[in-house]
Amino acid sequence: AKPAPTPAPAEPAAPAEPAAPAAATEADCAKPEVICIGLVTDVGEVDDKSFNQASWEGVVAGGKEVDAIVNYVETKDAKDYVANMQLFLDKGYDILVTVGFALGDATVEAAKANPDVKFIGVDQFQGEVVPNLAGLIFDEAKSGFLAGVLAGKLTKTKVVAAVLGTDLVPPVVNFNRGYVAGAKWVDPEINVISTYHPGGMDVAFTDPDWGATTARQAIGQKADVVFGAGGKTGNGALIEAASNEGLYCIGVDTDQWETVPEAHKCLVSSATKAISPSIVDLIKMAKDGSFPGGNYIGSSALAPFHDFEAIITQEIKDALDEGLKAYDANAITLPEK
Amino acid sequence: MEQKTPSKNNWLMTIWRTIRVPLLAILSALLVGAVILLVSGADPLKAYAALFKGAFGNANYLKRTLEKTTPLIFAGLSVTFAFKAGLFNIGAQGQLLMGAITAGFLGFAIKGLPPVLHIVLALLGGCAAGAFYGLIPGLLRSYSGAHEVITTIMLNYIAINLTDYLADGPWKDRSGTNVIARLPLIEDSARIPFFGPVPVGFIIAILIAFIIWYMLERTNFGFEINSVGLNSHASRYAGMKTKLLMTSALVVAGLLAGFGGSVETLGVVGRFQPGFNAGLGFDGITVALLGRSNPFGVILSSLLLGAMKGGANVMQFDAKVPHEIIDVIQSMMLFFVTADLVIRKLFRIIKDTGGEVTLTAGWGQK
Amino acid sequence: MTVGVMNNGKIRRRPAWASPLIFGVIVIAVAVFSFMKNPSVTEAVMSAMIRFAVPLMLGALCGIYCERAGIVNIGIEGQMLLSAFTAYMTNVWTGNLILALLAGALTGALLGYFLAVISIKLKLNQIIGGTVINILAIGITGFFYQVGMTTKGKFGPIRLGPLAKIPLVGPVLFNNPPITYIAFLMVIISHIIFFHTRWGLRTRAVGEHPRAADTLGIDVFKTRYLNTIIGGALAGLAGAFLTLEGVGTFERNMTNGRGFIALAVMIFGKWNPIGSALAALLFGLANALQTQLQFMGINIPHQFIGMIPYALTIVVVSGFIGRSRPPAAEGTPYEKE
Amino acid sequence: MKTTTDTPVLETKDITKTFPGTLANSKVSIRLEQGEVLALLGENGAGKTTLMNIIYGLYDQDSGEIFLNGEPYNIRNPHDAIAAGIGMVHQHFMLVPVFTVLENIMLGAEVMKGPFLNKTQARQEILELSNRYGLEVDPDAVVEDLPVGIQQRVEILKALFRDVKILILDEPTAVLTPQEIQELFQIMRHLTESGVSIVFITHKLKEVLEIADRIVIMRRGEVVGEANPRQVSEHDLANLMVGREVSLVVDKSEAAPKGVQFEVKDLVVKDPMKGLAVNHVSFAVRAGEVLGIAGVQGNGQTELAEAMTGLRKHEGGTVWISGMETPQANPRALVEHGMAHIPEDRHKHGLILQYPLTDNFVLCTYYKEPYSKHGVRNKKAILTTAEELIKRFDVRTPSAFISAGDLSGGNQQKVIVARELSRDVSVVIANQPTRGLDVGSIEYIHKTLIRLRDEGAAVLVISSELDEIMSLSDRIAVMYRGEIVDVVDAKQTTREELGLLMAGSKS
Ligand SMILES: Nc1ncnc2c1ncn2[C@@H]1O[C@H](COP(=O)(O)OP(=O)(O)OP(=O)(O)O)[C@@H](O)[C@H]1O
Ligand SMILES: Nc1ncnc2c1ncn2[C@@H]1O[C@H](COP(=O)(O)OP(=O)(O)OP(=O)(O)O)[C@@H](O)[C@H]1O
Ligand SMILES: [Mg+2]
Ligand SMILES: [Mg+2]
Repeated sequence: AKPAPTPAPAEPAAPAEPAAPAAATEADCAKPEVICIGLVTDVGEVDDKSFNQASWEGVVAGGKEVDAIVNYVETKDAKDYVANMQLFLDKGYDILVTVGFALGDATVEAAKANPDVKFIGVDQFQGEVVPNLAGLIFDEAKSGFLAGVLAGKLTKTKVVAAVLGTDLVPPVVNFNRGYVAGAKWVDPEINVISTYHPGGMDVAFTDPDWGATTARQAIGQKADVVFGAGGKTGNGALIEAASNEGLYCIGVDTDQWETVPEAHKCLVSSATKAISPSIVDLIKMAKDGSFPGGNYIGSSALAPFHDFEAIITQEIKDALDEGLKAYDANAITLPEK
Repeated sequence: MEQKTPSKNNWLMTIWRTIRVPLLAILSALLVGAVILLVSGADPLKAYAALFKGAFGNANYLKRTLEKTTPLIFAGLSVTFAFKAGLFNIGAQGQLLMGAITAGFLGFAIKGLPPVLHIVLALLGGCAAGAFYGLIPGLLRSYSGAHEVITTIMLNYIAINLTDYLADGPWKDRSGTNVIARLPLIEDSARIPFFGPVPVGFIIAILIAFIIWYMLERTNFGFEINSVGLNSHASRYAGMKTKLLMTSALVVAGLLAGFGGSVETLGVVGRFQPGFNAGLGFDGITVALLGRSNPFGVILSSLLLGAMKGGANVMQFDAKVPHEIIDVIQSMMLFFVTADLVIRKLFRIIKDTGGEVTLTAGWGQK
Repeated sequence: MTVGVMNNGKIRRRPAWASPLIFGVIVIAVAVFSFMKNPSVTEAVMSAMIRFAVPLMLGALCGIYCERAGIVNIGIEGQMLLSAFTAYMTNVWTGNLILALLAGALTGALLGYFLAVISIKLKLNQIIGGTVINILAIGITGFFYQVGMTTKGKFGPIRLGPLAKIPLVGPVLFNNPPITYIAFLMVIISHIIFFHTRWGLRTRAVGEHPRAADTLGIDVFKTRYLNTIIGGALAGLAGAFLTLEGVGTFERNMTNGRGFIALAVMIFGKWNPIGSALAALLFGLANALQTQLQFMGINIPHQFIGMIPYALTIVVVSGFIGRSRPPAAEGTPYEKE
Repeated sequence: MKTTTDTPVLETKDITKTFPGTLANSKVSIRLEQGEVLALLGENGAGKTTLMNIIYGLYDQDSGEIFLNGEPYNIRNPHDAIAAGIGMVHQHFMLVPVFTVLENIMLGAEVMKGPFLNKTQARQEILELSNRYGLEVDPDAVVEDLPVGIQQRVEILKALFRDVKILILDEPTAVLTPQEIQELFQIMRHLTESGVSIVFITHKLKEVLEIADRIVIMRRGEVVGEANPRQVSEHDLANLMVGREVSLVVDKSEAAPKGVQFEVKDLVVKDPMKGLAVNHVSFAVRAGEVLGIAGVQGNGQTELAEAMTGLRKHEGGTVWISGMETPQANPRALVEHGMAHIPEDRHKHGLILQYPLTDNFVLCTYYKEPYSKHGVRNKKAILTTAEELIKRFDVRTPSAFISAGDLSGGNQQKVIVARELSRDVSVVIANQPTRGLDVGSIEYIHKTLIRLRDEGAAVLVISSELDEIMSLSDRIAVMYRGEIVDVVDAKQTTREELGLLMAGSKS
């Protein structure tokens, strides 16, 4: 049911393609000429249509570029982060990607203990520079802001909604702060109604029914753009919006046109952070020796408009450009939460 | 209630008699798992070898297995103790969280204590928090009649919210490097150490299991708890304070779960972090049932579950088997271990006389 | 023959649905009031209440069928999850929503049969039986679920002609997708079955005092089997609701504890269909309200708002409904010598 | 009323049934003729109920056959039995406590109107039945709210509601008043006249002689004899049953009462359904005397007993033991004050059925030395006591580790009596102490109560059994509608006087 942990084409969740480069196997990872890249997920599955999956896709694509053997371990219990990294380290892997802020401490420690191995920590802000550890972080508020501007431009009712995962982790909060700021930047009169999932970490991202019902509740009070930002919970909100006529919805993290086809009817764009491409870049840098320690800021932007290209008028595009300029010029103040 | 078998012949034989059915059950569950693995195209032998290696293969693996076993024992004991009083404690999860966060708070907030004292203090705090969290449904059950199944489920959700709030609010780690909701690391003086590869927390858990067994089997308090669980009217007739007993059963249950949470924080995680204790309370129910509401049974079943949890990632890594299969095997184990009848039929073992176990029948006592 | 007997023992008993009904009346009063002030918000909250309530209602009904016949079912969660999965898969393969609905109900029924065999034939502990179902469902769905499958759609609302035009009530009650109607219908039908038909009388007798029922020639085993299977089918509908009506797609673990809440709802409603339906609605309302409070930007940590439904339930259960008494023979296998 | 035909309506041949550790029926053969009342006598645990349960399809026999009207008939379950026209009133009520009388009666024989229950018509039919037989009940009362006597009526109505050809009555009279018993006999005669055959089980020999056409006696699972009620005496029957000489009268010396040892002052118990269940009751029992409380079931005896023994809160009044006021609703304190209590409902209050006998024997004293020390139980001491009590009170059990629930009802009662009366007690409250017991056991319990009296205890016996009250008591208080209407001297009163008092007509 999972993408095979061997080199695979960069399509999402495609089945295994056993052709390993140069007939090298995992047993050869300890050899210097064989590059092996391992990925440790945060609690959850590698095909979660969210950051675990995006990271894995980056690893697969990057592995292809540098001719590497790739493999993953899914974390089932948050207490296994270290143990799961150790699985790769014992085998002599060269590059380790760990996904999620929660793995931050464990990754720093492992990086310090294994200076020869390159570590990429997705969503992990680095307080100090460890040369062989790149913390891949994003300015979520930026793409959130653009999503807000887009929503503000599209809304006719002056009510836009956000259905969010938990506020226990910063990325989700930052997306929302940007979103609120963006909509208000277009028109301060716009009412942004946003909700975080009330459950804990273990359910906040995996509750599509809550997401759908909450989106519906927002739509019922005239919201006509729904920003779904919270893993599968957010996806539920997108799909709910898609089942109504004349509504727009905005996805998150990756271009959700690819991951949530059920939402095509409303999905104008997604507030993305470029996890996969950044990982590919970092992998390439690791290979050619230019690996950057410390924080590495990946790009965050709006995804393509796909079928909605026609609706996005030049005026809206101009507004997006202008907003981006204002944002980059630090002219935008973000709300607290 | 333990059943007496007067004949004290060969104790080896006796041990074999008691464990052969569970052993065969585990075997059957593994067989079913093997079939599923085969069907899905994986090599069951390789998978199981990896599972075993991941659970016991080296000191590190063993250590992790024991770490995973420890909270299960506590949660299992918690559920068991309430069962004995005829109460179904679905609230172990919440009690565990309350214990974990309290111990985590005491672990970082108090500075400069000598190690043993700090550990004891943090443990006591965690136990008290868990006990308090058991007291609420206990009092509600005894004095307002609110059913403990509802109140403990609700209290679980409240505990999640409350600990999330604390971890993201007043008690959040505000150091520059931290961005997420969690408490600061506990002081070194509050860390529960290891005894070789064996976590001291595990040793404590075994000790507590023994104490609970002794309490239930040998003390008046245990007798009263059992009596209330079986017939509260007769217990009242016999002069027992049934409401107080039901309340204290949930308090003890809460204390045990809180203890488990504290040991987890102080011995394994090192801080309180939302999501790190997910599902332990429900595993406690599984463990209690699998261990047939007997404290020693709870130890064994926790070890079994702990080993499966411990070995799962190696199995996934080495044998390329999705770890969901572990859930399937686990449920089959639960099924076969309790389905004596099936096993006995399958392997043609005649029923031992006696040895009937009392588990809870329904939503606690009527 | 009545010498000296003081009373033939008639005491006023409050019906099981009485206290939830009081709440119902209060809720309606508040709803009407707020409707006059803010129609669209009130409508949205009420609709969300119903949506939250439907799976709980069906799950609780499942519990009632099983437990009224003397079988404890804590496997509702697992029944819902697996049924949600099969309903979804059927929808993916056939694109036929009706077939998918049937597949969901059938899966639930099969798991009900499984629970019945465990508890009636094998005489195992029923709580274990339920736990087996719960874990098994997580394992199987996780194992077989594949990302990337899409469905052609989900059930949309059916307007019930002129009824749907009544202000507030119309859009909330008479403009819903089919499973919602089925749920409400099943509540009423079940109430009639339990309290006005032969089958119901016998079922209740079997759950209270199987030996007494047996002495009157009632087939205890058959009664238990059938009720557990019917209950399972209802849990299956609850699961199908999630994938065919609520969200439209499947995610691992998407039940997120709704099966357990359904149990609480069942106990709250004192094992009575109408009482439980009202309890489910109360629960749904609390959920919708906590979302609404966040929408309104109430400035308190949302965790406290998130606690509201649960705290409210505790208050209600301990203060108002008093002791709920389960069917006396529940959980104990029936044995003939 | 025997109308002899060649073939008996019911016949069992060599029925054998064993339970783990017990041979409950051993090659039992009985015959039941058309229209007769066959009485089945036997001490507790003799196997009467087991045999009836086999006939009714509740148990499967290990071997042996059943014939109906001469034809072998395979009864696999009660459904078959009902189909064959067999009805049974069970020793332990087979009523659904939370159902109404109406629901209980129609269950399994529902009156329908289309797919729905027709409660109106069923109510009509039940009212007709109850008028015809004088079995007055409120069809809409919930059974668990009813006193046991009325529950028994419901059981009988249940049987009458389905037309039966063979009626099994397993100890139906244990909870009935003398008047109710007479009315039951009336019904039985009525039924036999219309051709119904009845198996009647009881421990009361008077009743057997009065109603039976034939008597079959069982002992330890076997049929040991048959008797003609017109040719035997109570005494003969008792001896046949128990297999030894039993004395049916309590032989007791003159009471030598001393000071007041137990006193109830102005006790008031409210009941949500009855109002004042106990209405300002006061009385005193002296050391060395037996005070009997007579009364028809349901006149507040249960509430009085529960309040006196701490099982229930009372709304007013006080209870004194040896001149000391006792605290409310605190059974433990009463035990400490020297009270022994034989409760009315042995399954609810008296025993923890899942516990072995050992634990049941120390249920009220487990916390005392030598059974426990510093809160730790001493299982050896408990076992020693249990084995001693089993011997002393002749409890029929294979071992002290058997669960109480596996004993026959009579033996369960003995366990309670042994536990309560083996303590050092100054006050004994015995509520229906011999209900359902065989004559041998009754003799033993009566003797023990008198012995305790003679040793200086204040003994209070509550019983709806007039014979028991009259033969045990030194003084008799009669309860009616929550009040004590009179206290009479046992030696001077008559059954008739008591009967009138119990019926509420003050002399
Ligand atoms: N279900 C059972 N399991 C085990 N033993 C049983 C069971 N039912 C009856 N017995 C045993 O079988 C024997 C006969 O019991 P039975 O109930 O038939 O006696 P009885 O003649 O009806 O006695 P009583 O006068 O007390 O009602 C007793 O020793 C009893 O303990
Ligand atoms: N399945 C069982 N397992 C163990 N003991 C049982 C079982 N069924 C009944 N008993 C016990 O065996 C005894 C005989 O049961 P039964 O139903 O025949 O009652 P009885 O003997 O007629 O009633 P009484 O209590 O007056 O003797 C009872 O005391 C009952 O508690
Ligand atoms: Mg009997
Ligand atoms: Mg008996």
